[in-house]
Amino acid sequence: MTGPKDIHEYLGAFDDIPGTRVYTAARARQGYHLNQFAMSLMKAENRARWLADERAYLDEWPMSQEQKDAVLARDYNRLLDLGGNIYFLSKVFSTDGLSFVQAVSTMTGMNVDEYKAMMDAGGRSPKGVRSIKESY
Amino acid sequence: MTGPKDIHEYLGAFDDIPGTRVYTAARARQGYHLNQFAMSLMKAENRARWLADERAYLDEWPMSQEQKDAVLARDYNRLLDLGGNIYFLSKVFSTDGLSFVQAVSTMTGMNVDEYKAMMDAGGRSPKGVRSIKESY
Amino acid sequence: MARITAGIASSHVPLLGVAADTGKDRDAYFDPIFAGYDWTREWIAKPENKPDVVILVYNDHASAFDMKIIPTFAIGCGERYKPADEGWGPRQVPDVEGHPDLAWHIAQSLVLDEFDMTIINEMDVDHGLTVPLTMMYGAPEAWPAKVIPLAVNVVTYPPPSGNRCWALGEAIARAVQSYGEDLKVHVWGTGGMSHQLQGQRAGLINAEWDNMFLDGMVGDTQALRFIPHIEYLRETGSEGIEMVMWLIMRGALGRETKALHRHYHVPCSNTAIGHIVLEPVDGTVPPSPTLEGNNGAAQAAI
Amino acid sequence: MARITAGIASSHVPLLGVAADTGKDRDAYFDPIFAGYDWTREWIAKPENKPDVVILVYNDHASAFDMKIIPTFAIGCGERYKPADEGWGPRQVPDVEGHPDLAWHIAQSLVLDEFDMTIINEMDVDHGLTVPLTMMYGAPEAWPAKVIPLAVNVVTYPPPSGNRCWALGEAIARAVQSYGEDLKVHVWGTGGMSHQLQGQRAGLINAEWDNMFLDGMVGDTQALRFIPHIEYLRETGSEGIEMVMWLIMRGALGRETKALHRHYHVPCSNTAIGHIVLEPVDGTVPPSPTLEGNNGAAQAAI
Ligand SMILES: [Fe+3]
Ligand SMILES: [Fe+3]
Repeated sequence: MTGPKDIHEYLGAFDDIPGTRVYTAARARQGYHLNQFAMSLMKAENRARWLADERAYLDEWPMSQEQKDAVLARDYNRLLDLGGNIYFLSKVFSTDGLSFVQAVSTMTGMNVDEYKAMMDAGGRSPKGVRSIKESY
Repeated sequence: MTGPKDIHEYLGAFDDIPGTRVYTAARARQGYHLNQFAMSLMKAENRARWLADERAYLDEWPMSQEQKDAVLARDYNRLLDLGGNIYFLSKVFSTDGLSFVQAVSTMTGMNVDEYKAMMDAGGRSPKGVRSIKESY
Repeated sequence: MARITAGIASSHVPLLGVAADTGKDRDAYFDPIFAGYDWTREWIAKPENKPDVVILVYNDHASAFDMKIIPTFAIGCGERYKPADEGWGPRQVPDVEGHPDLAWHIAQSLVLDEFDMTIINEMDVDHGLTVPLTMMYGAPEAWPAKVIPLAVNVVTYPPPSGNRCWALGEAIARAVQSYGEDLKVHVWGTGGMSHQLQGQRAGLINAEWDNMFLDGMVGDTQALRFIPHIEYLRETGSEGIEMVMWLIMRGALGRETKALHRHYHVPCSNTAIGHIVLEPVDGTVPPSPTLEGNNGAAQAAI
Repeated sequence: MARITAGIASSHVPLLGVAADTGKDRDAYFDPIFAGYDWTREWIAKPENKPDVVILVYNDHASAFDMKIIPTFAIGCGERYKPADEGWGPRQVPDVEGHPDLAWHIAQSLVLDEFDMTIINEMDVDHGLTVPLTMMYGAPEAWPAKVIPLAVNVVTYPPPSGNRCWALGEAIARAVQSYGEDLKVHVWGTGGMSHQLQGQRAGLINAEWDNMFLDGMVGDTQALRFIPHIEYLRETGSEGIEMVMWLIMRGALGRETKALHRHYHVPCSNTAIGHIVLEPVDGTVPPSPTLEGNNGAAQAAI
């Protein structure tokens, strides 16, 4: 076994992890304005404007239509696919009054009670979800 | 001859250069607000306010009285002693419409024509101004 | 002479701040977590253990830094830092007082030592920095130690390698040792342990791996410094990568450590809580290979 | 595969921008300066020499960065950059177009290679970056190459060591070589040569030392990488330290270089103008000792 020789090999391995999007440059570029929009919700005055008219607020940002729709739908898996990063997106769900557990559970296909029960029982086991190719 | 073993030795050597203030942390800390004030003059609206009432503009900054007086007097050597950095201070003399040669010459004890003549003749020789202690 | 007297690692889950700030820290859910810090709170209150300054290694979670600027290693040299508004108003905790003199000394030393530091003079600090203070100190009027924030990028890939983090710790130790004033300095590494906050695999916890990592913090092994990023990702979830920040702390403690206290609990929100208090047994770190001018080749060339 | 085909060094005195922008570049004062760039303008216009991308190493002069944040090495990964207003309105020159794809590739590679980069996505660029473009290209409608800005702190002490700068150049060369698209890449090092803009010693010029430095850029010697900061300060004035940025360019050209063109003139404003065009003779750079996971110890530990 040899390690990655350059950034291509290094990054290539990330696609082999099930149900996980690593926030690489490619994602950071795709999601640039999406994440900057989310970041803007750290300011109380922006949160007020956003809550008053979400669509109008989104239209101030050079985001794709897909990104805007996914934000309005709070479809976090889709937002990850479109370049969102969870720490940036957290400003959106915090503004909604959701906790990390509530928001994160929406990405897993479980409801929040099932998700909480899994966490209380020790969390999701890494068994079988470490690698797609080698399924271990 | 051995090199500096740590930051103290490294910095200590800087005091041995005649007529020169190296912009170290100590100076950066002392001159923090002085330099930030100067930086603010990069914006056209700030330049206008500054030109309208220099003293009032300075009083918006948490600078020492000495620093403010030296700015008003355009005493650049004094400003260097008080933690100013020349690239920040350049915003002040640019706003005055002075070139680097005009402003820099004021620190040398020469008038601008003498200074220009020195530069045209090849500049100031390093001979004898490399080191205070070893005067070479 | 300033001395590194201890290293502390701790998770920094934002929910712990919420629990402490709303008086829920001893309810059925949170008590098993906070109880694991009781030992540390008592220990750190004793005059002989109390640090004058904490070098607090953490990561900013899209609070002080947005996508416009992403420093790999940023050291806070400012006078003070306010708690950040992370979307629900700033935490009602004391401002964090800096130690600009030591911070600048370390920053300057690290650059001479060929670490490409970003110097920060003004920023707000988020839960990554304030939650560990709460865990160690509770809710005092003012934080009992001055703090030098050391923010590490672990959000945008690639973060620094484990080896680079460990080496940064070693360089921090050299810098602290060359500071004249007699100060007790702690280095805290925060974040982790296993957690994944995103995607279908969210909620991943790997208690076995986490405990292997806790084991690796103790003694004279340096195995942890060579773990590649992909292993953190596969084994500990996408946010488990925060543990590289613990290696800065570990590197700063030198050749050999002893564990004074250890605590592990699952879950807190989506995360495995890990906490360890370490003491240097042998604080030796390698000499700088790189200090400006401090080598034969440099001198021969002059 | 992308290739580094040439390295260019040049002073970046703001007055050169003023002269070019106001049509004074061929008057008695400026002609001897600009005439030294005629060779380069002709050479770089030829299709075989024209770079697709320029990695432009420069320093910000209190324009994009104030004292709040001071990155040692910042790499611009953005789409485009506007000329900064440095106190007399922005220069009326074209916007600078970036190459985000190559820039991010280099940034990511450098972090893996244990350089602690700061990534910048939005900033304005000052005379340090736009004056060299003017010197090489004149006044076109749009700059003929894409530009990756690489901003180095040489204002607040300590700047990076000469050795660190050279090593960064070597790592840039490795990164460029691992980029898939067939691109011709230049690395430009800017700033210098001897000048001092402050204090009673202002106006210092050391033509002998500057020419020693120009000599050292050529061939296979690495003597320049070991010059300590104090020597730049004593010999070349307080702002001569900008020359460490030339070492990034030199390091990126590999084991051995050949000079195609060389120009030196005193004065321009307070400064000695130096300019050299280099071609790699043997572009070999050492392999990365540090690439994440790319060593036996790392693999043994997994
Ligand atoms: Fe965190
Ligand atoms: Fe410059």
